Amino acid sequence: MTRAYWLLQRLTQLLPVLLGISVICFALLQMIPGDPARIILGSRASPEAVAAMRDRLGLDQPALQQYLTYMSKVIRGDFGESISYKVPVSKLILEHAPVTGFLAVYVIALAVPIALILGMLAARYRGTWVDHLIRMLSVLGMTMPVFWLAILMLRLFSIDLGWFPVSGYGQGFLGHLHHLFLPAVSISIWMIPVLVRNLRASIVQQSVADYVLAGRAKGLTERHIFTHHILKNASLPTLNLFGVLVAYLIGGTVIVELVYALPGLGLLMFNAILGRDYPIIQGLTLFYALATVVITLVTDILSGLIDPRVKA
Amino acid sequence: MSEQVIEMTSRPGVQADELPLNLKIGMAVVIAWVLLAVLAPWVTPADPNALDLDNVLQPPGAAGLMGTDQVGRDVFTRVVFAARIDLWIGFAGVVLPLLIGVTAGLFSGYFGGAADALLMRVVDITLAFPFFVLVLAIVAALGPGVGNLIIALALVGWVSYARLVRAEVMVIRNAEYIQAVRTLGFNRFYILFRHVMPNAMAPVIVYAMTDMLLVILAGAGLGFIGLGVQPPTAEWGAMIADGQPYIEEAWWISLFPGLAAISFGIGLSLIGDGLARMLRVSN
Amino acid sequence: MAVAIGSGDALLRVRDLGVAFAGQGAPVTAVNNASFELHAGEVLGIVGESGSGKSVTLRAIMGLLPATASITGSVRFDGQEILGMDPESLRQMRGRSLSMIFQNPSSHLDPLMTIGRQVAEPLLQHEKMRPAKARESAIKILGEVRIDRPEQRAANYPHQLSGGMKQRAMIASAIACRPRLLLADEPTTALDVTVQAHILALLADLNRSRGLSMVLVSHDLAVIAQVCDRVVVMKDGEVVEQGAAGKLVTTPQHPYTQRLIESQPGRLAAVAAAPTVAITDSPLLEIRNLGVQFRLPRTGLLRPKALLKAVDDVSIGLQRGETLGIVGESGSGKSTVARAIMGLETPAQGDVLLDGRSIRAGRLAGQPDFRRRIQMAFQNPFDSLNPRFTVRQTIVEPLRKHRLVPADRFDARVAELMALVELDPRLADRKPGQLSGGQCQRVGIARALAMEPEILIADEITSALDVTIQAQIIELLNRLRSQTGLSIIFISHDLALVRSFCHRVAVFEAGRVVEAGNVEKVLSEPQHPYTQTLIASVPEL
Amino acid sequence: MRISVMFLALMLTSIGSIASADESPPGSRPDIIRIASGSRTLTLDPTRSWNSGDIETFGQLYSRLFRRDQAGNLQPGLAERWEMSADARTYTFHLRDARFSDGTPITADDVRFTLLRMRDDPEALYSEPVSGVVDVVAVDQRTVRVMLAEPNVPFLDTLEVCFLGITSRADVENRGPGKAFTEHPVTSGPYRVREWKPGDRLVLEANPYYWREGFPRNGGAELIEVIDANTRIAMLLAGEVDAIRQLGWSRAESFRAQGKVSVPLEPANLIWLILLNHAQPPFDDLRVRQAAALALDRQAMARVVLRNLGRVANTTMPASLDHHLADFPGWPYDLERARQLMAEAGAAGHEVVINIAAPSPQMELIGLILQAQWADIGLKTRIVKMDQGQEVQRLMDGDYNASINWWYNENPDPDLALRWAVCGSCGNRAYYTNYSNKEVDRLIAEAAREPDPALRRVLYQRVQRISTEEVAQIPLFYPPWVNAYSHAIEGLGMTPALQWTLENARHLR
Repeated sequence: MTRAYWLLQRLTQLLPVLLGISVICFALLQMIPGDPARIILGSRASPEAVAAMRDRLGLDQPALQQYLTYMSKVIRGDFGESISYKVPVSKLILEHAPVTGFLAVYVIALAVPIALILGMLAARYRGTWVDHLIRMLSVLGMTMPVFWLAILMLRLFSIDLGWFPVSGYGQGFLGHLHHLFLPAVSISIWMIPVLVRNLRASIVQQSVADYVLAGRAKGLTERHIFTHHILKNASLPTLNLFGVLVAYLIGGTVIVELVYALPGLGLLMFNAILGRDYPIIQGLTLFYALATVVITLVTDILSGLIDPRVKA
Repeated sequence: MSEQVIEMTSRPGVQADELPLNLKIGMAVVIAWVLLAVLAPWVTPADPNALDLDNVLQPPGAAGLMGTDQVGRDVFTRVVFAARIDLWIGFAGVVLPLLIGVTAGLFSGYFGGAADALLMRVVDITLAFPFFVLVLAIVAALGPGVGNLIIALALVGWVSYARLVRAEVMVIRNAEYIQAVRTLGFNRFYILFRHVMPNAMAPVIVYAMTDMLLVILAGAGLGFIGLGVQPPTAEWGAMIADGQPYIEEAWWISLFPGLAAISFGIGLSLIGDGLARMLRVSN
Repeated sequence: MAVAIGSGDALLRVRDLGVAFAGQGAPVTAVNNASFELHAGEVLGIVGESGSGKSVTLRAIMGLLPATASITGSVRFDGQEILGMDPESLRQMRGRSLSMIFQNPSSHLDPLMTIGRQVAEPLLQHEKMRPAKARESAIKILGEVRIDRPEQRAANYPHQLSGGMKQRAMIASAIACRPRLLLADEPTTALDVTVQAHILALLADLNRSRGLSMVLVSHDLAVIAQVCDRVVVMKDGEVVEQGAAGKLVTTPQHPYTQRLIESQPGRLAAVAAAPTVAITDSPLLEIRNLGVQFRLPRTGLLRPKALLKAVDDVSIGLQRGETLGIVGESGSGKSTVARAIMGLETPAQGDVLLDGRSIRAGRLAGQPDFRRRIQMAFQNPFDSLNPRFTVRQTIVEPLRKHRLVPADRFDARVAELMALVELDPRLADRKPGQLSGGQCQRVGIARALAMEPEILIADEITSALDVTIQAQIIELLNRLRSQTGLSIIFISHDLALVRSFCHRVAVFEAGRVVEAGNVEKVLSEPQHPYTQTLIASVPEL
Repeated sequence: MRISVMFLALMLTSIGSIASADESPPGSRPDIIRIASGSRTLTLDPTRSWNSGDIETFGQLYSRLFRRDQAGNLQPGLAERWEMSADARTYTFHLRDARFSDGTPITADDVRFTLLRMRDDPEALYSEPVSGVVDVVAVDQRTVRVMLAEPNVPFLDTLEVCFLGITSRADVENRGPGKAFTEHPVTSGPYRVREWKPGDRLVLEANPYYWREGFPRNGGAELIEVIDANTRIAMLLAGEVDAIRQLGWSRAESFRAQGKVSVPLEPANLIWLILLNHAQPPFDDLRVRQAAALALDRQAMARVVLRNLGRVANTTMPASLDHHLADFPGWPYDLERARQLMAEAGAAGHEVVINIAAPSPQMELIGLILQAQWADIGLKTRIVKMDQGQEVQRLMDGDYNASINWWYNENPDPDLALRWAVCGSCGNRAYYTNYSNKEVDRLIAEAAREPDPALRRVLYQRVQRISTEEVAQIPLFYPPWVNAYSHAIEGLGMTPALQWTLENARHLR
């Protein structure tokens, strides 16, 4: 009952957030200068063509009415049609989402094990050269602009060594792994340090916890204490951070997608913003928001599974 | 009165005489950049925006410490002058959201109630937007430029501070020393700003260092996709982007601003680390 | 001081134990030349105040000190030298031959692991039991430490258990492998007095039924005296006296032991010096039918938010010049009453009258006069002071904000107040982090006195302090009330302390006053069963 | 530990994927031509877009009545033969036996449908050039007659423009324009759509019903959108694509020198220029416009920005168009005269805002040089970079002082070009500059009706001379297309009208 209720509560909190997002997004778009009809038709279009398009898109209706029309469609699962491509937005999102999704999962698969190992090493050998080395690398990794790194890696691994493809998404699972390797590494290099620092700090914090002393007093081996007690407790804050990072990742791949020519959501959004393709921006924003909320929810449920105190 | 032997305890507190090493190094790097930025006109040999079309793409050496760019401007001069802009973006892009966020978080956390619930929804909503996408959208809406970039960063960034401060305040407001000053009959706002706020700031300051790095990287990222500062302003990200078409023949145009950004970022990271250690905050 | 140790069949023999911690400067000596021994089946008590080295001694015996500690001397367990033993052999001894329990069961149990597993852990580790069997044994042991419904409890997590239960679970985990020696570090300090009585009884029982030898460390001489056969008194890292429990309490040799005994709350002669108070019909402060409720979070969609009646229909009066004791265990509502008087909680019902006039609770801030007349001192000496303020800033603040004295008199007034609470004036520019607990508590009192109140509410102000310092604070309050005629509401869980310091007492249980009246009368002839249990639970010297 | 096992598995699969990918590196299948371009394909409906990415695409999908050969001469396309009436107002076209990609015949009715749709659909962008069409009659299956309101000499050139590719009436009417142009449109050109992933790529396959025997010489093509120029180059160098658009002027020289890829500089109907707003001070004053033109050292600009890949522009019209006024000197770099004119106009100290569409490194460079050189004559400038959407909006609203821009023409005839660039009464206020000269407008109209090429030449050259002297815009230079091609293909190039010669391309064995 309590867990179900807790879940229900979280889900009901979701609705106003999504509604708020749609309102803010809509308002923001109203404020952006630039008439989508003109931008899409280009500078050579006649005023008549622009007017015809505005009329077709309903851009001359009052903002509130536009919003209501839009939302009533959204509720029926219709995110409208892209102004420039004249293709359903949902189709575009579904086409682009797998790339970003695969990339996000790839980054997680690369970053989490490495971050775990480095975080544990740094905490275990705190104050030694191992710790200092990991720390220096972390600082460097966090500081390196993603696009800068991406360009360097492209030159080295794709052109000079020819190990990895420059661009695209590839065919099949292995193809995806191969094509997305460099993009995933570019993001991981930034993400691993964030996780390592957090994990190291929580392990250090947990390893002086009272229950560790109690475990030693019981004669448990250090290894057992570390794996069964410290790591589990230390994983909680890192898990929460991880949720935030994954949410960030979904929207934070714009530059990487740009540099590696990946047809993902970031690129779709980038083009839509520059091209004033309102339906895409709105649809994607709702999609992003939904993804963020779902990820947060999953993180919460996961920490609930680890930590019995969460939903008491 | 034997108990009046002074016991040094291990409670949190700033001990000025034992600054962590990484903090010292970080401060040195950041202060060096601040000095360079302030003294830019006196430490650089040229006008950062002066074109010399007869001396374009000259390699480092005779034509200048870091060579010249595609319109003959001195790269070293521009790297130094760019520090002014990047440091300003980092500073204002953190201070503005910090001020908004801290104020919102203080009131929301301390007074609670409907305003708090509303604020938290606003925070949820803002956080549901991807950071970079939102900044990108706002900059696209307002037009590129340092001022608009800072506005965009403030509009997006304040929520992190609000959440952080709110969480701290919710703990602090139940601390006995807050109860104690309440029983002394002080004005609520006085208590909030004199007692609650100073004690809630440690994690904020530590986060601000990380945030400054994030802000500078975001600014550089926008510069990279061409929506950063207005030309001819020198800015590291924009300089890196400007140098891209010339990477084969004039690597120095992009490399030096890149190194500058990285060195400043390292300085910030080290300060963040050091402060976290000194203030005993886990970031 | 070298103590001659006789017979050779001691289970534990500690000789010339020295522990020093390396720091930035010179190493800090925590234990110096400590020698004592424990025979099989015996319960040895180590008593001392904070910083006396008693806990460090225990950890040295267990080999649990950090690497920064340098240890000298000898610790022999069952004839085997423990100091310098290789870590792996020592680990195998821990939990199996000698075991340890700690002060705070909440933090010493892993919050993410069930009780059953934590009890089973040593069995799995040392006896290589199969998990199912270990679980079974764990449930049995939980039963042995008198946890009811052990099968269900084994599946619970620590946060689902009460403090006493958690301590029992920790004991169960420590004795799972049937060790011969149990080291108990302040095992009851964090617990309510009735729960403490049960735990002490359990330990005594284990000693008897299993022949489990014990070293019990406590700051509370009464607890030690109740359970232990022999007592070691430590101060500043040294053993100052040791001997049979009865003899040591009755005829202490060392001045420190004598002072420790004099400082026991039951022996404080404060009340003797207190002015007598006439009970009148018009008390200075009157609490009428006070009720405070807390809303609990909703637990189900259709369930209403439950209300917790923290204070339920409480009526008491405080006479001018009187010291009213409020006793009760944690959660009894005694602090909530104080907070409601101060306007920190909004009462759901009832009223508080000062001089017959109603203080509309929660609006005290708007009535500076009332505000000044009632002041409060808090439990936690460090937490009740703003860590960023110096002593001077803390005391000046109310003076300045309420314009109690002209600005040019601030320094003088601070000096006066510091002198009043017996604080060294040189401490004025220190921050709480640089003060001891007792000093912080004095600053807190000085801050309250700066308002020149008629009533001081002291909420557990000594419970975090050592007994000798507690005695000093009580002495201070005693002097203040006789000098200034201060009326005091003295909230405490310590019956003996209340008895020695208060005129009247109100006993709280679950938000209600179950019994009230003259302190001697209530405590010597308790009428209510709860009061009786409470009194029976207090260990006596 | 489980985690390390997972990690190991991941490493192994990545190594495996490298190995497996080596067996068939992308781009090695010989019959698919891959092109990376920074321009986007927004729509497959040829009436709906003027965007350069779409222009690159339309020509591959839809055949017109005429086509151009390698030399740029007009050749019969879907129209095998044609006749013009004596009054030059009626054209009769005889269609060849050709089929759409769905196998249905291309009929006179489809031609009629295509032309009238362009003329009448309110959202059709290219309606102005066909606005003179009075009626189109399908005489029979293979004969179509077009009636014009008045003689229009460049009409045949107009019919060759990619926007007037013939589309299937049956299909568009059956499925509706929404579906017909997004899901596998029925095409009449060398290719049909295998898959369109908006925002990513357009995958084309050879149209088996294409009327040109033996074309396309390849099995299909992929037009891939890659915004970042560095990535495009990396893809070409790594062999992932066969050709890239927009190598970037700065890189042409070094890539030509390296020789790893071929970088032919292909002529383009292209001009880079500065638009000045004639409706606002200070550029409402001819003397200021002249001073602004005289103050520019366009040789230096062409050297630094264009890296001397093209010539400095001497008139307001692209040099590759017919009747370009080649011997006209254009505006020299003459600071003295410029200063004098500024003094006469009393315009010194005026602040001028230069609008730039981002991201464009070249425009930024031009802006910087403009700023420096205009400063020499006392024009204070502020560069305002904005995203393309806003830039277009400001331009169309006339809310600007100066804007760095470029345009290109779809065919070599000057008619459309000059209507676009300098005609004040042709709908776009002379490229939104508000330049208006009645005589220029009259000359343009007259030239369109003039059948004698020599006389037309005179008229057009007069237009160029007047508009350049009055500084309708400040022409900067005539750049070529700077594309890069792999040595592994032949036959691929770009026409001056921004059309890939994709049907000729094939991989070398």
